[in-house]
Amino acid sequence: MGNYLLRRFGSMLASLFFIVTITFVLMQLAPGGPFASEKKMPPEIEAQMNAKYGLDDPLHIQYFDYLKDVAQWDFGPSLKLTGQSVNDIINRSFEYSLLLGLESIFLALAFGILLGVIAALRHNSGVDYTAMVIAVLGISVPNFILAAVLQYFFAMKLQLLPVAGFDSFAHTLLPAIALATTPMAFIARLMRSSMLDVLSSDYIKTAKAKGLNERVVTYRHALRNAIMPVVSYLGPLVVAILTGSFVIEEIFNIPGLGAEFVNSVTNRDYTVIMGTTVFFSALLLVSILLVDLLYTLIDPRIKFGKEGGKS
Amino acid sequence: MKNNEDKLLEIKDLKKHFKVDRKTTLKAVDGLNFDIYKGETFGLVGESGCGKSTAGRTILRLYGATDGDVIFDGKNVHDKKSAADTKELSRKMQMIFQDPYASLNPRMTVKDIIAEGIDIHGLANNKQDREDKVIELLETVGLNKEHANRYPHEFSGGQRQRIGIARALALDPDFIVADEPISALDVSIQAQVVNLMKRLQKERGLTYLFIAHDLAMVKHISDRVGVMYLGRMMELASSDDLYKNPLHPYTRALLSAIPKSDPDVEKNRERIILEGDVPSPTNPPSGCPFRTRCPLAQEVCAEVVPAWIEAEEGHHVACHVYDDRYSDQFDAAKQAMS
Amino acid sequence: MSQPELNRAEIEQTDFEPLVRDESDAEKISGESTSYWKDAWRRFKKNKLALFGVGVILFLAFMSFFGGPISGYDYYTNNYAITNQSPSADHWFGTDNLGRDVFSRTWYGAKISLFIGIMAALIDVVIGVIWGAVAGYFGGKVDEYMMRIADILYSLPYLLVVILLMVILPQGLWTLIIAMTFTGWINMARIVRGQVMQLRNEEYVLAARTLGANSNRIMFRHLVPNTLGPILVTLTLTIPNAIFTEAFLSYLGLGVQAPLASWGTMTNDAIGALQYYPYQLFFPAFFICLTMLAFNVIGDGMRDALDPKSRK
Amino acid sequence: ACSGGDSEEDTNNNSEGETESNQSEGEGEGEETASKSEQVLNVNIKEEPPSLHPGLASDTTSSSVLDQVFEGLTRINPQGEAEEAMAEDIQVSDDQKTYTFTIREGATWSNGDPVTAQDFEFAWKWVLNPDNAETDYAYQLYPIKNAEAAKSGEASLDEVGITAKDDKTLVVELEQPTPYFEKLTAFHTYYPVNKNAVEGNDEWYTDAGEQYVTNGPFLLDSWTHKDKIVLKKNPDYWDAENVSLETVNMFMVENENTALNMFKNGELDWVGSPFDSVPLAAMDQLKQEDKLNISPLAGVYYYAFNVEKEPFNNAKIRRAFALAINRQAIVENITKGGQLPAMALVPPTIWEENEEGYFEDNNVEKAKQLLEEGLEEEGLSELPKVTISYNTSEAHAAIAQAIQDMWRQNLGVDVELANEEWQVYLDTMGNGNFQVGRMGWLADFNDAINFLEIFQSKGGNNYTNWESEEYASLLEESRTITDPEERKSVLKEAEQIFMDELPLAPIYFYTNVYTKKDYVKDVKPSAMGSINLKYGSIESAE
Amino acid sequence: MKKVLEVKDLNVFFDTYKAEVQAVRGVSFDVHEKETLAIVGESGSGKSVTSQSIMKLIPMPPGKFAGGSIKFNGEELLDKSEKQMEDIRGKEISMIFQDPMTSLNPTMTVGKQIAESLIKHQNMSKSQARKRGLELLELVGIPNPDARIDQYPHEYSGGMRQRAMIAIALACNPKLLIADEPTTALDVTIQAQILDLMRDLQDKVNTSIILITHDLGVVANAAHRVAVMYGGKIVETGTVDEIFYNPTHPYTWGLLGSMPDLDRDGEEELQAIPGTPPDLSDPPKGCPFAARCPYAMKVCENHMPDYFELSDTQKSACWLLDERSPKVEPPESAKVGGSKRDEE
Ligand SMILES: Nc1ncnc2c1ncn2[C@@H]1O[C@H](COP(=O)(O)OP(=O)(O)OP(=O)(O)O)[C@@H](O)[C@H]1O
Ligand SMILES: Nc1ncnc2c1ncn2[C@@H]1O[C@H](COP(=O)(O)OP(=O)(O)OP(=O)(O)O)[C@@H](O)[C@H]1O
Ligand SMILES: [Mg+2]
Ligand SMILES: [Mg+2]
Repeated sequence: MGNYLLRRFGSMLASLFFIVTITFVLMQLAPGGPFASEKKMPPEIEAQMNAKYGLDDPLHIQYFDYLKDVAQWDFGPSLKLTGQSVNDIINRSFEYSLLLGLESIFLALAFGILLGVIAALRHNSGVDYTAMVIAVLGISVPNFILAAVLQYFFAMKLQLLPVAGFDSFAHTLLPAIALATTPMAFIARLMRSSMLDVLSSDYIKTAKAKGLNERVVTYRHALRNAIMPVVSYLGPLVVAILTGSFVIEEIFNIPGLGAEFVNSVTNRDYTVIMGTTVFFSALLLVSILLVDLLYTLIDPRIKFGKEGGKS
Repeated sequence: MKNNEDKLLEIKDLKKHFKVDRKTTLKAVDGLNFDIYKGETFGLVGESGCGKSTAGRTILRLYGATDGDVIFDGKNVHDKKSAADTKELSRKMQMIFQDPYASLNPRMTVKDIIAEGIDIHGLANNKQDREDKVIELLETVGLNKEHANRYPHEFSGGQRQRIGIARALALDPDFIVADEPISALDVSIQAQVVNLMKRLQKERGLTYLFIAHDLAMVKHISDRVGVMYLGRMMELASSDDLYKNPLHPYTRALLSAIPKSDPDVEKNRERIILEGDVPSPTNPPSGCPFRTRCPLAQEVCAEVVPAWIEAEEGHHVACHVYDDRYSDQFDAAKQAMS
Repeated sequence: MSQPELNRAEIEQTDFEPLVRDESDAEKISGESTSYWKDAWRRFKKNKLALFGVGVILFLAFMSFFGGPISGYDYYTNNYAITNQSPSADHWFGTDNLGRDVFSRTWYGAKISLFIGIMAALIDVVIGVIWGAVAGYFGGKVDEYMMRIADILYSLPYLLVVILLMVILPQGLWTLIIAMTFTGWINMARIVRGQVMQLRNEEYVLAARTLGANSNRIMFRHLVPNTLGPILVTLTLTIPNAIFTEAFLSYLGLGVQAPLASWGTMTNDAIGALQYYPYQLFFPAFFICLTMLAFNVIGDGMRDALDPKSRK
Repeated sequence: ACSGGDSEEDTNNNSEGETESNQSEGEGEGEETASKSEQVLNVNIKEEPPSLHPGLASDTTSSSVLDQVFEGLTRINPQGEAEEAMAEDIQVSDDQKTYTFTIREGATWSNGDPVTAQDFEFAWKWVLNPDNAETDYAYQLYPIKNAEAAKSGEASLDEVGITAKDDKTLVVELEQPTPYFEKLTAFHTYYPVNKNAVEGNDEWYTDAGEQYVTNGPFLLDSWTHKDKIVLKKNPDYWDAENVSLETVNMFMVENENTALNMFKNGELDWVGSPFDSVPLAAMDQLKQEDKLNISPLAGVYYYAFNVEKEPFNNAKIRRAFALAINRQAIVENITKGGQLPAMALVPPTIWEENEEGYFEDNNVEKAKQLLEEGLEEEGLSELPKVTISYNTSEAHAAIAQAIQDMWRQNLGVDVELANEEWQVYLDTMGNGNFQVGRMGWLADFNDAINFLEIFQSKGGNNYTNWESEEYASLLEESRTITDPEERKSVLKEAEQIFMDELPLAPIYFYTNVYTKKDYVKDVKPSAMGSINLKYGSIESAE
Repeated sequence: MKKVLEVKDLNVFFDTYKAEVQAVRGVSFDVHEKETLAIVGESGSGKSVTSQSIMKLIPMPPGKFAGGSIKFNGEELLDKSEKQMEDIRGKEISMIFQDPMTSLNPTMTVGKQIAESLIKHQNMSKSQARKRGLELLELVGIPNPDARIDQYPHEYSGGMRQRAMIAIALACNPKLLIADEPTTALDVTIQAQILDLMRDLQDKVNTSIILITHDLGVVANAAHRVAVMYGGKIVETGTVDEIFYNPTHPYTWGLLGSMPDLDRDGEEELQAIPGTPPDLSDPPKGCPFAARCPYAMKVCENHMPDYFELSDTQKSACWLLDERSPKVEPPESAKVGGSKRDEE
């Protein structure tokens, strides 16, 4: 297992290296720059700014300098927000994104699984169809619409929850719901179909034959086996929720990292683009690894480092 | 009965080990030696998990051998070969699978299933030819052309197994590995399939490696039978010989456990009870693999791997009891047994 | 027994003559001969909900061609006298901020959204299935590399990628589709890979290998067709994604060009007007949901119809 | 320092308490809060200010904070005039090239230091120092003698015309007479920084705290990045008695709809210019409720023609296209913010008479005729394909679609639209890969030259590629004239040339559009798009 | 002897896309105390459905009871609610499922799976249940139960899994044990062990057993009585001796005839039954076996024969037993052991 982790770690580093490299190339190729604006700067000033951030160095020097910094987890200063370092920006924003993300993932998992399980237990009944309609709506209505609608109804019309901000638990509710709905719907669909498979499997009959009641059968026997596809989805989901939150962050005015990620591209704030990309990639790779570890916790048949393998 | 010139297949010290993880290897097949003659049926029996399927698959090159040779018609199957040679070989050696439900792709028509080999090897000149060949094959296995456009799920288990046989026959092979072709079928259908296999063998001069654990059926169909235990061959003899005069203690236990479809016989049957647990192939016992459960086991069994002895003509066994060097050590045990 | 108690005596003597039978009769398979697809279709037809879904899609497709003309309005002429009007007899879905007929715009937009949704979904399927199948089938190093490539692509800042595509490639439908599929296939690939890894040890795959089938044949004739169920579910989820990605790309300048609108861009544009002219948001959003609902019930129906377990 | 720390904490606690009570109050009373008991103003500055260093800031968000916490030699009063602020007295030499400022007695920094002439010298020269990058707005200082040369490294900083004669006297020499120089000194690039406190600390401006030393009517009390800035009244400000607001909460709400919702819920007192903008969709309703405030802004929104691309190489065709736009319809139905149809380049905030303009809006007959003539001149039988480029935004898109439709209906031309992501668009425009493209210009300082000089030569901010020797020489001439009237007439002449050639079609003059709570008094955005909270107050309920 | 189970005229249908599958059509049988009833028959003849109906484990939908009655200790099971059934399942009636490989939950240790029903039905504490679990594992012959109890099913061999299943089924000393092809996947030595084990338990706790199999050897070894199913019906039933030595139904003949005999020479053909079983979604009007029956008469195609009672214990549903039909002798191949010996 140690070996396996080591190998995975190596491949993570390699992936990160490629991500940094490709992103670097992309940034160089993309038109515009951090200092472009509607009002053009006098050329001498622009030259000084480029010099300050090393943007006038030959590309390979910029690249290697950058690699060196990234290797030390130092992403340099933001080009747009003067005097703020990318590490600062990530550190202060991620807290919000993480909180929002965790709450959303929790909601998505809790309700998605619940909905999926109920739909599967009552296969082809009214409950199943209702669950499907909810899921389909959740999938079809993108989170930015949902966010606007939720904000309008709960904060404006009913005055139940705050419009925006992230100061208390009440503040987190609407954004978390808006963010969670689509994954929740997807999880519900996944859960429903895998639950249907599991419920028709023999060991569920065995469990019933022991005289266990439906609830016990479902939660003790079926759930754990049916949850695998949801777990697989969890890795990318974590990142999708964290990066995909920028619209939500904007609408609910949450100073999170998702918005930084997107805005940095619009601003061509090179160091922030790179910093957030590396950060999110690392997050993705780690969460994929964690998911793989989670597999082994859930299903004892899955072992580390066992390649399915060419036989 | 058969002489050496008729050897179709020579299996020499064949080994197949699976790497389970970095430290453990599972010795599924661990040194098999036997020949199969042209036109015969070689039965392979043994406990579940003893490596029968693995042996069959390794012979067919579905698994790469860890060690040893499989010589088919003078050519070494496991040697590196050109794509064309590989293809040619796969044409000559075919397989019938254990599970008639799992071995047919549920989303292909019977025609396409049977014709797949024909397509791969370009055996048909045109569409019509392909069609004709499929129909001929269907008729050979007792189905008819109406069946060609149907899907596997519309067939009964026996019929499916026959489709699997037709698929194998499409390539006009010399040698077929039948891996438990009847285990999943009920008795009346088992008979259908076995009869068909025997008929085809007569008509086409096929050679079979017949893997099963229904010993009665194995006896019925095989000319010679090999008994495997934990990746090794324990005993090999003509089927009549083996059933009448089993030498290896494991073979004896096995044969004594066969239930007879006769209540009177069953009421009075005595069977040899094997004590102890089946050892794991990842950690096989030293010496003779069967010694942990063998009623005759002596010290030597743990120390020396039994040699492959021809105890009687054409009757080989891997047991120290029949080894002149050690046989005296077993007298007491044999006494106790009888 | 359950049959009406029958009087044995009533049966005539002649009935006890042996039957003369055609030998081949015994091999007859009961039930009519249907091909896999015909059978699937028949089962699909029994699924009322799925049929309804097909009806909805056909209706939407029809309207995407004829809905615009029916309204009698084009999608581009501005009329400042009637901006932001609520639905009325003249303008069934109301008008937008430039006084254009929303009904007509909805249907002109339908074509693009439906086309893009289906197209992107199909391309995602093709790439995702091939990628996933190859990774899953070969496993080991190949899998490791292919999945890491997917991870890397997934990690790149998408916005930046799109901007670059926009600069490098000519403005047009294909650029749009490339941009949409850049990462769209990755989920599909993940799912297909998982399935293929399970299926590759099936006996029919081994059977094909004994016949000398090469990897291509095994992957695409044997494995992929048996992954159809999960592919379908994922596929139906890809469609709304594509519809909204298109809106996002249009926003960046890659998608449809104004004054033509797609459902995605219409929803996008109307989001700010939610509190003032909610119908401008409602109609496109409603049709997106309707489309999704339809595709989902169709997907469910197809999955049930194609599922070997539900056959008998 | 110890007690300072304590009091800081106290004020922090206070501020939280206050905002909370505000909110509950707002909610309790519903939307129509006519008054509020505390002098607390809640505004939205939309985003994290990129830089709260007066020398580095180059954007309106930063300046809307800086303008409250710093103070220059002058300050623009509600009437739009520059009045003495840090300077007590200003003497201008006869050639209008030397200004002598006397720093106000009693002007202090927030750390208690007196504000000195050296602080100004230090701050300005710091900006002009070529070693200090990111000083995008250094060019604001270029009227000063040798400033541009120094920034380019061609002159030493000592040669720059900024001299602190003594602690209280600052002498500034200019390159040329600059009639608007006094107003310029109110601009944030001209703010002083506390030399003693700042020198050697590169990070002094990155956070609120003791090291952030200011001299304005308000203090930077706290700065929660990306979230909120809190300003507190500066008790030591020289004019503190005229500052009514005790606290200003500056929220960073990026989404306009959210901001408006917060406004409606009483969490914000102000939505719109100059901090952020009022959502287009909400304009009608606000107008109906008579809640929309509009004030002029010195800026013009225009469609640049690329005079090097067919068919816009022809002045008549350009004119035809410019005439075929119904500007009134656009400002009434699309922008809705009381913008003025623009038929001139220089906004009426600078030249009042430009409200009339140089041609008639929506003159379709004339346009058709001109188009025909133009085509004939070019020997074209048919107009080549015309594409309008614009960068992605709801308003730009709507205007582009309207103009497209107008050109289609009025001129019968088929126009395509191409929208692009902002930076890509800048690139496209910069490279001249467009036919017609939208652009805008907001004044750096309230003078006509700021608009006219853009087009003095190709390149820079002149995307049209248009050039005219005559025009350029008129502008050069104007720079030497000290008499305002004379200067204006020369500039007018230049504008006339420009409007004859029409390398761009002006669409409208910008306005400040905002909505505010009725209890917010005496806060008004200036024509330069800045705002001065020094004069603001909350009408108290009691 | 006391009747533990009485099944009367049981009908179980399934709704499928194609049509209604009449999987079980009027099945009646009894099981007495301490008795082993073997159900044999073609694949798909309804053996598993019948047995799962007794536990009311048929998934509904698509399955449904279309009439009949199942009385357990005199109580009607079909009227019982799901809640009431929970008290019967595992405690009074338990079941060993057809496929040992898939019938254990792969994500739960074997010990926990055994303990579950003990905790539920015997009100045992966790530690008590574990102790009893160890005993049970020991009892079913799993060596070193201390280590094995905490392992997952995939760490067990096929035979061990099968035995673990049996341990679960026997945990609460059920009155009735249903074993659905408990030994199909196993080789003969393990099969023999398991059959012995079941017999032992029967002796110890008076369990009745329903043993479903298509291995007639197993039937001969373990059963007291046999029911032969075909096409959703029981076509013949009798004591083991009656079925083996005096079979009357042509299908039974066919079954017995298809078995290869160790004592006979391998050269001769096995006696197969040609054809395929009937389609239960459109069951034949008459005898389900008629289409494959070499002795079929016109009446067979049109009328389902009623049972002819041949003895107290043997019943057979075949028109050949009607006096009007031609006399037919069972074929040579269907003669088993004793009778064959007699002839020799
Ligand atoms: N691909 C594989 N990887 C690892 N181990 C394997 C693999 N295939 C088979 N084995 C192991 O090899 C051993 C022999 O398996 P094999 O399938 O050959 O047994 P068998 O004799 O055919 O048994 P059965 O009668 O149950 O079919 C078993 O322990 C099995 O778990
Ligand atoms: N859930 C179901 N849905 C539809 N049909 C079913 C279902 N379960 C069983 N059947 C049908 O009922 C019939 C009887 O099946 P059953 O499983 O009882 O057969 P069996 O006698 O146990 O066969 P085998 O020996 O193969 O186990 C079959 O035709 C089967 O297809
Ligand atoms: Mg095997
Ligand atoms: Mg069964």
